Amino acid sequence: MDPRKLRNIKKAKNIAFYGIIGLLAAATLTVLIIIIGYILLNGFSHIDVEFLTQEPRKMGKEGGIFSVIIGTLYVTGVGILIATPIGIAAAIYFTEYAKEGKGVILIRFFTEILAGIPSIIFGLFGFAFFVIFLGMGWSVISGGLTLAMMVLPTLVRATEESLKTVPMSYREGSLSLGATKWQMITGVILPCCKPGILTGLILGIGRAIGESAAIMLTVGGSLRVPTSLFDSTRTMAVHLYTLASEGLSQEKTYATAALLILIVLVINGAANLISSKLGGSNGN
Amino acid sequence: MKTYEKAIEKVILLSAIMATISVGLITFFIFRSGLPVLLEYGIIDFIFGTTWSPTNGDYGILPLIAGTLSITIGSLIIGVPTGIACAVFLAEILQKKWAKAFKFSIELLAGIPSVVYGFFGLVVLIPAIREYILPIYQFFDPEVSQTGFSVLAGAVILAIMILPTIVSMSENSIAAVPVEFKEASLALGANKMETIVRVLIPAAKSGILSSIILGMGRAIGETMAVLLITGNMAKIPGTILDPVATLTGTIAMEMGYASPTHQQVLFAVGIVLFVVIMILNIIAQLSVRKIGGNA
Amino acid sequence: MAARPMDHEMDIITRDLLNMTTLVEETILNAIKSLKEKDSEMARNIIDDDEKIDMLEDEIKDKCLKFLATQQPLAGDLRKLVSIMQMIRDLERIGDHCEDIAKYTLRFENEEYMKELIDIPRMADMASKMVKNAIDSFVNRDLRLARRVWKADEEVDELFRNIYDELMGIVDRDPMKANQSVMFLFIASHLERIADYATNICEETVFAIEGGYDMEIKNGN
Amino acid sequence: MAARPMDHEMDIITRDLLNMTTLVEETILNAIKSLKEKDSEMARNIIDDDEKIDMLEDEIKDKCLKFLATQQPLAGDLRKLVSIMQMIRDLERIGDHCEDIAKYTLRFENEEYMKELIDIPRMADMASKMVKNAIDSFVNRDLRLARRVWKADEEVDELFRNIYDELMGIVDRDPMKANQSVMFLFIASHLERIADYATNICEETVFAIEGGYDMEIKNGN
Amino acid sequence: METKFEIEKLNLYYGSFQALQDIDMNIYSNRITALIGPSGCGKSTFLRTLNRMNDLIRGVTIEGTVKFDGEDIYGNFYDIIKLRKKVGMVFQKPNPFPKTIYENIVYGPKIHGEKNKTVLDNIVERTLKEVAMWEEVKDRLQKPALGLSGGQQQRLCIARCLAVEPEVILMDEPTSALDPVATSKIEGLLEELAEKYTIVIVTHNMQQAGRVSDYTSFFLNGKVIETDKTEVIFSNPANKKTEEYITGRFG
Amino acid sequence: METKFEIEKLNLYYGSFQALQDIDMNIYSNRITALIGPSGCGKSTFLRTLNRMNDLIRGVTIEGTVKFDGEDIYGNFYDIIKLRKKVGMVFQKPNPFPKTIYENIVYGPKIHGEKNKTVLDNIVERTLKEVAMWEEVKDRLQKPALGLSGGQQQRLCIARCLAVEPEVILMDEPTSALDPVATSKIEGLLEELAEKYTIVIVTHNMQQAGRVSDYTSFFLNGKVIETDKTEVIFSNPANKKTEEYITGRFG
Repeated sequence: MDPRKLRNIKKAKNIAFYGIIGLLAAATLTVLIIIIGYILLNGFSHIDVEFLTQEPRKMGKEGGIFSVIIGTLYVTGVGILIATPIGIAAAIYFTEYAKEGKGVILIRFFTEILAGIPSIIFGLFGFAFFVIFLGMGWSVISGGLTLAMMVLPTLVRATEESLKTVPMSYREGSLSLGATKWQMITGVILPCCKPGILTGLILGIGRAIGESAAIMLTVGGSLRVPTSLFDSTRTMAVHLYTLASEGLSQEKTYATAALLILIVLVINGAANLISSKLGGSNGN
Repeated sequence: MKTYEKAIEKVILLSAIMATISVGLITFFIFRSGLPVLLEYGIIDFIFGTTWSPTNGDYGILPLIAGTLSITIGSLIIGVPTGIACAVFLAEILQKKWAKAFKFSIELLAGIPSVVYGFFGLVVLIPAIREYILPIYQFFDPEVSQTGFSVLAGAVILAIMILPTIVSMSENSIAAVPVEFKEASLALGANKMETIVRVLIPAAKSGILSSIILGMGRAIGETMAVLLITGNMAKIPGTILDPVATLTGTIAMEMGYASPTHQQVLFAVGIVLFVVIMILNIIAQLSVRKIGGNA
Repeated sequence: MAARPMDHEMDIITRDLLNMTTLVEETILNAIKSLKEKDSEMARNIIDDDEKIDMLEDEIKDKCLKFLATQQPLAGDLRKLVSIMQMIRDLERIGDHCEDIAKYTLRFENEEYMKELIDIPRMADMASKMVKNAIDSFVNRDLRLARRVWKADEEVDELFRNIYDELMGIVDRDPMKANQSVMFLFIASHLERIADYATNICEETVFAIEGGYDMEIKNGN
Repeated sequence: MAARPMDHEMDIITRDLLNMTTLVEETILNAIKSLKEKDSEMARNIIDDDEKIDMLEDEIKDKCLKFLATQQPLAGDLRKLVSIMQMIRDLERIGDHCEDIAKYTLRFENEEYMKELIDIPRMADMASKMVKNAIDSFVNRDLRLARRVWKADEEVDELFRNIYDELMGIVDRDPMKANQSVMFLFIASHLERIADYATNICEETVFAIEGGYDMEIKNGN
Repeated sequence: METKFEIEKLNLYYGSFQALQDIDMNIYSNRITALIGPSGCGKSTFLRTLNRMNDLIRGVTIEGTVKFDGEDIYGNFYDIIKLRKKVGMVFQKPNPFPKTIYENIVYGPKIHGEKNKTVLDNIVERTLKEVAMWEEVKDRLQKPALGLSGGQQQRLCIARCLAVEPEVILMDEPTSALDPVATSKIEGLLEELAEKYTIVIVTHNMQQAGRVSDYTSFFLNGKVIETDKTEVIFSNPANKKTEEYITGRFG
Repeated sequence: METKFEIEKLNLYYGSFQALQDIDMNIYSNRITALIGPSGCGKSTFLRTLNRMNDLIRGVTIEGTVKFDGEDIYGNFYDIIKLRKKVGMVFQKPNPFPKTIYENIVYGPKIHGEKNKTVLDNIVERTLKEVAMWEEVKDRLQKPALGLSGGQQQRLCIARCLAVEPEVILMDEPTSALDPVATSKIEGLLEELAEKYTIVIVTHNMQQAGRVSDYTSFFLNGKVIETDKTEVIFSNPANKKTEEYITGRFG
């Protein structure tokens, strides 16, 4: 082909290529800004001390969301507390102890499957198992256990990923100095993974706070401040859904949405900061 | 020392099995609750029945399946090209520090609870569709639904929701392509575009593919957002402005007031959803393992 | 077994060694020829040409050094190279001896020889043949040939003793011929030493091939 | 500039070289002493001890080869090592010459010398000193000393010519002394050759230090 | 002897750090030039100025001239794509694309507009023969290149580079990731390639420079200390610093 | 000369693949033994049998005996932890833990129960002196080890290994990731270490084996072809295959 013609064709292709990519990227960024900006702008003006400290009245149409905040903390806390040790231990098992046999492949496979199950299924299961079968009713504990199951794969995966980034040579180095396996894990491997595990944990919390479908079916919708693990309560996400779908109060809906976004943004920001600040120190 | 180590190993093994136990329990209880009614009604009638009216004893979920499918496909059509374009833009074109900020923002999108997306769709997208898209559409088809709750709304919102998954996984896998490939291509006299299209994207294809599958899974399983914006009409959609109901949305919405039989039917819907997701997951797992194997 | 880049250079060095050997061999024969035929011009050429041998030695040595420096040969290759460096020094010394012989020739320029030269040319033939065989045995890795060189050295030594006795007899009987006799004696002793160098070269051959000075091979037959 | 593992081995080889030099130097002096004092026992010892020198050469050569094989020296290190391998061969040859001198001594065992030995011991002194200086100039990288050796060689050559003329005169005048004269002549020629070896060693010194045979240094003063 | 590259007063800065300082050097046609020196001496950086691969890095500024066949490659109107076509590069780690062997080799020609299948087939055969690999792989050209051994991968990369018919091949420690046997195969190849191509090779392995190159250039702290025939550098370098480095007395 | 390891009829299989075949070897106290051979010849595998690091890999079966100070380390009641304490290991890539320099060195002693701060301080000083690094780092013991240069990291790893007072140090290509200057520093260290320790080193770099070792063992296809004094292996090997490998005629 005539080299000059070839060059011109290439030039045209280049312009189209970069044009489209730039356009799509810009669109994505714009959507992001609009979503967050719109909700925060509309919501912030309605967030005040009263909103944060008062209990909701008239199904949330008036008053604040104090009991909802407490409920959110409760459910999320229970879920994370249950999931964390199990998740980390499971990840350690996969990376350090599991020998590549059929059983392990299966266990690992099911862990991945668990990650892909939609939240509404967890909700159905939680409803059938914890609420009905175990008779826990709509309660913090039912929701917490369901949440624990949901965030478990996230935790396992995050921990596993960061365990995997620990170079094999650290393990060899440690064992060759006469360390036992558990000494190696606690003394060398886990310290390397702190940022990774922490990031996973925070992301899990974020996911738990934002969850609504599963919570709705397992925790119920009580607007009272829960006093025990077996009380029903309501989380912010569920509250937001209820407000939005029933159109009770635009103001309260925006305020709740803004608060929810804010919390989640802070949490994710923290996770990101941790992984970028500390993640680099693993070296190699 | 030895026994101590052995004990630790056992405890850890138990934790590892927890996920498996969970999946088992989930499967068991969903099927236990939904299977009787499913068998009683007949699987074929259940899946291919075109009328969903649980209060009248009509349990045909084809409209629900059609609803889920239509918004899922719609979201992929919008989300996949955008996501890959963003990934390329981030990994190869944008300066490092800006790319980092951009990626950070994208990850923020991932963290926003789905119910917030639903709310946003409800207060911004639906009115926008009513105001701007509908008049144009009406020009061709005066009979079209006028509420704004629609396949289109669901697809757009879901596209935004799956975008972070696609962007960040694709970006990771493009960035993970060794710089040596890039250098080799440039050293052979290729320009940047040729390098991206012919070397980087093919080298990252397994990662990109699995990001798409994962995004699809998320789109199918999404509940609260679609619940708020698709209109929840159990009808097979004719146009993209028709309202639809999805499998997930139907379960979430009707569970609250369902009679015991109705509940069982919803569990049966859950079974269908569960099976579809499982199949998709398995495909994703296998494809990742197969493609990832030789890289 | 693949050809290595170093093989090419090794071949060049070997070829140079053979060229140098041919030159030295010819020089030995010519030295004696010029002596026998009282060919002063040839003798003078030999003296001039010694420079050539010296330069050849320097050249090969330089190549060897650069080979060592750049190719870093090991085991057999290394021994071969080290041997070559020793051999070329010996060949150069042989050239020096020829030069000395040529210088004697020039002294006789205006003198009649007291007798016909028979044994000395024979010795020269043998010595030059030994040098050639010694190098050939090295190049062709032929230990049998090397052993023949040792055998020949014994003959040369025998011959030298005969010449010595004969010439000293002449000196005793005829003091007038003393001067010439002493000269011939020196020439014979030079040839004897050349033959010794040839055996030294054979030792190098054994070293290069076997990696040590194996006395059994040297003394066996 | 850090000490390298190879420096240690290089030191050992240098020490061995110096030991060998001392031995050779003593052998030269002893050879002439035994000649002068007609000490047959000492002469016989020298002949026996030549084996020792040969063994020393083999030993050092072996060390050099192993050094080349394992350390793969380059540039200055390499040149030094190659030079050492050439030098020890020359030292060994010097030993051979001493052995030859000792053999002559044994022939005189039952004879009176026709004259007192003056020039030959002087020549021996000079030659042995030259050998020592040659090696010292190498070890200490002292080109000035090397130049002195070349100078001395000229003196030795002069001395040899004198001895030659003197002895040939004696042969002419007194044929009875021909036998002894020729012997002394051979001995002197051996010493002259030893001195030549010393200058060869100096050439190696220049090579090792300068990386080439720099003729200016050789000929300059 | 023809001069392929003429480098004059070349200075290169990474931001404010000067990585190359007043480099003057000639690189001769059909010769193998080796660049040696301790880590961070600038030898790789210098190599990458020859096909402007440093343009990939942000914050690099370059002064002086690098003439390729008499033309300054850092001149305003110089076509980088053309330069990179003529000046090929082989990298430290074998980096075949995750494509088939065949696709790897034809990548370059295709980019430069060659579409004719027969021509491409011929290129594949020719280049694989040049790197002495044709017999080994001719029956599996459609197999993934990543299935080859490390040494084969590197030879494939050389073939890929030859496919665009370069005049110069730059090699950045091409054997440092290979075992001795694969290394000696590549080294054996170099001598043959030098008949057609000009080769510049950066190597950590001094012995390798000795074995394969005609000229050697010793870099230290961004400067060229000495350039000479390889045999001279290794047997009798002129500069004391070169001698120190060569004999391991350095540092 | 004392024998530290006596290996008899050692066979090692990865699944059904035989990686080591009838290895018989003695490793002598206070000597440096180098293992050379082409990639995949089994030299690294063999090294790892000496401190049972192969136990990390699944599907490995081992036959024959490996006696350490006369005791079979593959015997039923042999304490691996004790073995690994006595037989230290240094790896191909420097692998200091992402801790401080100080913590890296005391890791081993702490694991084995040493808690006394003074004792630990002394260990740090002693071992850093042994690897000739004390002066370089004594003022920054609390700085992260990963901030050191590659060569320093490797020396730190040697120090870390010395801290548990081993009798043997196994080195698996300890300089292959380092530049020539750092390499020659490590090589210089080896000679001194050999006064106190028995060293076994695997190296790709034949020249390195020549420079540093007392004994060299040539491996090929899982078998030991020849073991002898290093100088003999390099100047006059007995086996034709060794000669071929040494002179680059192999393969």
